[in-house]
Amino acid sequence: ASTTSTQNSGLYDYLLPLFEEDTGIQVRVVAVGTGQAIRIAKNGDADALLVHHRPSEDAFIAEGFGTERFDIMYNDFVIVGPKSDPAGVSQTQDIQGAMAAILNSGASFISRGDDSGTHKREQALWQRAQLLPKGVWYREIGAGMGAALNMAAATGAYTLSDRGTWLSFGNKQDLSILFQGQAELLNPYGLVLLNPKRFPHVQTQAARTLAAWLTSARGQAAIGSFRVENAQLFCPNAKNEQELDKKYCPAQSLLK
Amino acid sequence: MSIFTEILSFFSGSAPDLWPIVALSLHVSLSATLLAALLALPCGVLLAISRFWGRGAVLTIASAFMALPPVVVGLLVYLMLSRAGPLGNFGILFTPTAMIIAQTVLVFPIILSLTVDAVTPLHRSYKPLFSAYDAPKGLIIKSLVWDARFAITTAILAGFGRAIAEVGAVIIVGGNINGLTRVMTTTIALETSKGNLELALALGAVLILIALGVNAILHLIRRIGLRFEEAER
Amino acid sequence: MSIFTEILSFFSGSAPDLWPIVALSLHVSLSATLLAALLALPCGVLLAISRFWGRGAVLTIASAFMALPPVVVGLLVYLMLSRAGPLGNFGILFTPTAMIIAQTVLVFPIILSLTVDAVTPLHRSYKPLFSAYDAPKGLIIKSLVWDARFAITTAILAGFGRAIAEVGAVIIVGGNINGLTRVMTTTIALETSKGNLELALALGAVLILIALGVNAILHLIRRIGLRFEEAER
Amino acid sequence: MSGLSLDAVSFQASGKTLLGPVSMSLDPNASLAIMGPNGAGKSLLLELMHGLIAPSSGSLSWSGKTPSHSKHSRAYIFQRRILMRRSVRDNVAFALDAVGIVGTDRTYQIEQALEKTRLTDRADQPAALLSGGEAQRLALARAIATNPKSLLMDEPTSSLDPEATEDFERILADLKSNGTQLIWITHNRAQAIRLADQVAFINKGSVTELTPATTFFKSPASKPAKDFLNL
Amino acid sequence: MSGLSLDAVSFQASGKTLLGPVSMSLDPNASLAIMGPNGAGKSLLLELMHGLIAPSSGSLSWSGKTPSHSKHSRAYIFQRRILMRRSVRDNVAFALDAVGIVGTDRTYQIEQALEKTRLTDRADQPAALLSGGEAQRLALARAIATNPKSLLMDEPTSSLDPEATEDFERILADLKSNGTQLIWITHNRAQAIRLADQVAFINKGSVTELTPATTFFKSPASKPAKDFLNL
Ligand SMILES: Nc1ncnc2c1ncn2[C@@H]1O[C@H](COP(=O)(O)OP(=O)(O)OP(=O)(O)O)[C@@H](O)[C@H]1O
Ligand SMILES: Nc1ncnc2c1ncn2[C@@H]1O[C@H](COP(=O)(O)OP(=O)(O)OP(=O)(O)O)[C@@H](O)[C@H]1O
Ligand SMILES: [Mg+2]
Ligand SMILES: [Mg+2]
Repeated sequence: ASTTSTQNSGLYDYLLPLFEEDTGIQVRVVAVGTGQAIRIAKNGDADALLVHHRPSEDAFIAEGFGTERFDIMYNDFVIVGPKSDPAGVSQTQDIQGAMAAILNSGASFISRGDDSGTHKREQALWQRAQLLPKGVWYREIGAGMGAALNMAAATGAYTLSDRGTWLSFGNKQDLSILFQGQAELLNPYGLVLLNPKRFPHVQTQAARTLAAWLTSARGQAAIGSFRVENAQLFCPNAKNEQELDKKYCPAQSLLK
Repeated sequence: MSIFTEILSFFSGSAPDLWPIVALSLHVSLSATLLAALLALPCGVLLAISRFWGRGAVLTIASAFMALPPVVVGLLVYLMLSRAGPLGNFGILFTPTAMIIAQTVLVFPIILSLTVDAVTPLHRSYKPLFSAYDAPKGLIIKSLVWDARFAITTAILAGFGRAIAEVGAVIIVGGNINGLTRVMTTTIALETSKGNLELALALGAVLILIALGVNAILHLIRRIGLRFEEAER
Repeated sequence: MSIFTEILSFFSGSAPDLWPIVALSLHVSLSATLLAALLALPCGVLLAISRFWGRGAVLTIASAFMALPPVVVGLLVYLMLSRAGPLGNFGILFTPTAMIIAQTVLVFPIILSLTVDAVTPLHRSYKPLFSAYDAPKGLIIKSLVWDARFAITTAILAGFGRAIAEVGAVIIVGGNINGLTRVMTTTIALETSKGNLELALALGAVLILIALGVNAILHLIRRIGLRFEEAER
Repeated sequence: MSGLSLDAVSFQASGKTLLGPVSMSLDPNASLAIMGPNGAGKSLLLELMHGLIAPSSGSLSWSGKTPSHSKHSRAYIFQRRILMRRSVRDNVAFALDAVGIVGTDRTYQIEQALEKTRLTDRADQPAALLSGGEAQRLALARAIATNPKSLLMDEPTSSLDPEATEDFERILADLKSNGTQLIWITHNRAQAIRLADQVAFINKGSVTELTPATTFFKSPASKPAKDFLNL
Repeated sequence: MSGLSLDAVSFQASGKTLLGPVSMSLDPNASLAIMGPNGAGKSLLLELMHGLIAPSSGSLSWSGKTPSHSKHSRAYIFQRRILMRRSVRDNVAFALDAVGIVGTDRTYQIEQALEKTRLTDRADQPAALLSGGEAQRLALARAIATNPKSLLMDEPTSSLDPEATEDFERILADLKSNGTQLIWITHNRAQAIRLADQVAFINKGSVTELTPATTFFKSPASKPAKDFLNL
């Protein structure tokens, strides 16, 4: 089970054939909302879980559903909106300023409103800026990233998106990235293995092989070399992250 | 029992917005069904009583359009109503109106196809009479719709079932905006994606209860004049 | 024209997996429709020809269940087939089998309700004959299904339309796994969420064409013995 | 040209010529009994006359108008019982609605027709419950309710008991004396003698005879008619 | 107890007693003509006898069996035309399928019945296209095809021409002489005289008379019967 953002970006279509070639193991991805993914895993209907909300992942392990968590990669969130940028978000210096500019301008903002990793991050950003988003301009849509982007495109609204989904999104119309590149916007993905004691039917061995492959030099290199429209989408950050970061994910590519 | 707890908490404390959601669901789906029925009933009767070249093809196409996926209808309406689209100026995208339009499109072929079959056997027995008196089309439509109201009710309820149960079209053209375009099914989909499966199921149960209410009312209405319908020797 | 380019590129180069997806869609939805029809046709005929206390309630409930949202059915079947659920040991979650089960549940009440109305007028005219010869139930079912095959075909096609067009149930119990449980509608939903609206629409067009094919075949089949059906004076 | 006239009318179906060609004409006031064995084509001929089916060749007219353009001035009783799933009264009302008779005329004509056919006390009952003879009376009520100029009837007394048949004939005789034209099919010779001015005899799709009723029963010209009458 | 017997049978509907109470019994070989005016309750009585409707009170039996448990040994011709949307042959075949006659018997009995009713050359045509008289012949074909012990018929010759009626009576006379019991409704007195052993006369829901046919037509006991026969 996995979140949708990784699937929408096309990462799995690129990565998994390589994995299958190396190990002969076929991976079946069920891409759903973060909450649903965790729920599927808690029911024992998956062998491994890949999401991007650290607190939920830690709780999952603490409650005994999972055994280990592996850092795999990260990317970042960006604020997209209409090119004309009525709120002047692109002029702001930091993320707090950007959020305030949107709130003060009265321009529409589309919130995922679905308790997903992205939604939780967005809420955290408002909170850190000490703002309370409320009003007709703040649209809580309760849907996936793609739906949020489709709505933003149709109505000329702002929204927070992960870079992967944004880059591979096909209905950008008048939208573009208006704000990016701050540490608060980093978005780490982790792989959690399920507890075989609790779920005896789980294919632990295959899941371990996947974790090992993803964190191996070859797996990490593959993640780093995945590109959409010549842009790198994910930065590998498994244990030896210092080293890899330098090699595959120069800080400036994300944190301009 | 946990389901009931979930429902109750949804009804009351944690999420007090159930009633507007239910109301909007009913408003959108009943409006769409009504609109589709107003168009499809006369068309269906005319299709049932006419013979023309290409009639078989029309019937086949109509029944094939029962397979129109809600997402596709949603997309089409989205593209029409999007600011970049031909009807973008009306600004009705992401409003209940847009949702009604999309569901009407979805429901029309269902009521149409089923109406044709609902009135065909009755028309077979009434036809000599209509023909002998050269009855006006309006009277024919009225007579067939009324006297076949049992099967026609089911046709309309099949359309209503499709409308109230679908999520693909309303989420695209409505956007599932909290307090504005959120309906039962989009809420169910949302809670599902949050992993709140029990809550989602509980909402599903509420939806079925509501559907049951609508069905019961229509089933009662169609019993008007039942003794003429059921009189048999 | 860009739609055709999109389709073509989807068919050929960039994504060569269209045919398996189409095949799986047809496999799942036709199987579910067939299964549901095998159950619903006899039940529907029996419901149409029997009179018992509570019959009206059964009919109302059956037609209300036409409003069963796919997502809810998906969830129910998911919870049954989940490892944590009662049937978890079969390990059929996220397989085509699970999808067929979910769609069968979805389609059954539709075919059931429509079959009742499809055979009711015919039964009204055949009933004295059945009664005079105390005809066995099997013969009655056979006779009514065959002689009402026009309306019954539409009932089955309405069920098929629901199955092939729905995404909520199959995505939950199938998981939209590439190469294993990905069908037309889940692909359309995925492409929509990727913002590839034209491609999604193009796939919708392909789906409708396929539905048209299925409808055309059934419409041709039901014409067998048409001269007896249409013979009228 | 006034009255009904048929010009080389024929009817084909299923690759066979079932009727005709028939040429004949009839005065607007002459009543016509159509007789002949089962399957001869009597019902087809009557349906053609009213424009219920279209001739395969030839043409018909009622005082110059096509049958389909003059339906409201006629009424038709079918051989089969054709009733709507409604009350007895509403079955009669349908005919008036179809012809466009509204207001107090509508009510009056409905009640008159029900009374003449002795159905007033059954008026609110579902028509489907009527007995065979009662249903045939309802068909007559519906037919006379619109005050048609011509009354076309396909074996209208086949299910009536002897007394009801007499009543029926009395009503027809009244209508006839008030200028209504009767054109009807019957197997009842005595009835034809009592009510018909002319008799058309059909055998195997051919009208072999169209003669005044008195002549027909005494000395039919054609061999089939002679056989039919056992003469 | 052999033969048909009715014990205080009555039938109510719509809050009215439409028939009975009727008590009578009939020898297994005696043929019975049921006569009476329209709406008297003839069809209801015949339907009760065959178990098509259930009595509101009282009970019936055929040699001790309830009507519903002995249907396969009888056949029934309805007053209305009730045909399946199939070929003429398949309409006859249905009766044999319902009764459970299979194999060569099935084919033989179908073809025999079609031949006796002169429908062989129409066998493959849709039954819906038949004329009124032809449809009535088909009803007879379907009824005799299962070789019933008793034949219940509701005005089976109402649409037949005089010659076809004779044919029909000839078939019935044959069946009767071979031991088939005939119970039928007719408005045709001559027919009743020719074929009936007993006559039951119904008036306004009461069986006022059940007498040997010869007695009935000469000197009916009841006043209504006298009126009906114009005596
Ligand atoms: N559409 C048709 N196709 C084939 N045969 C037909 C069609 N319509 C009528 N017939 C046949 O044509 C013949 C004449 O039919 P019609 O109903 O006119 O007979 P009729 O003289 O009214 O007989 P009856 O006294 O039995 O009512 C019948 O043999 C009938 O089966
Ligand atoms: N279910 C019912 N409810 C009310 N009235 C009924 C019902 N069934 C029959 N009747 C009435 O009962 C009376 C007897 O009906 P039945 O059909 O037995 O008459 P019949 O003697 O066969 O007359 P006919 O010669 O006209 O066929 C009729 O007046 C009919 O309208
Ligand atoms: Mg005829
Ligand atoms: Mg009767």
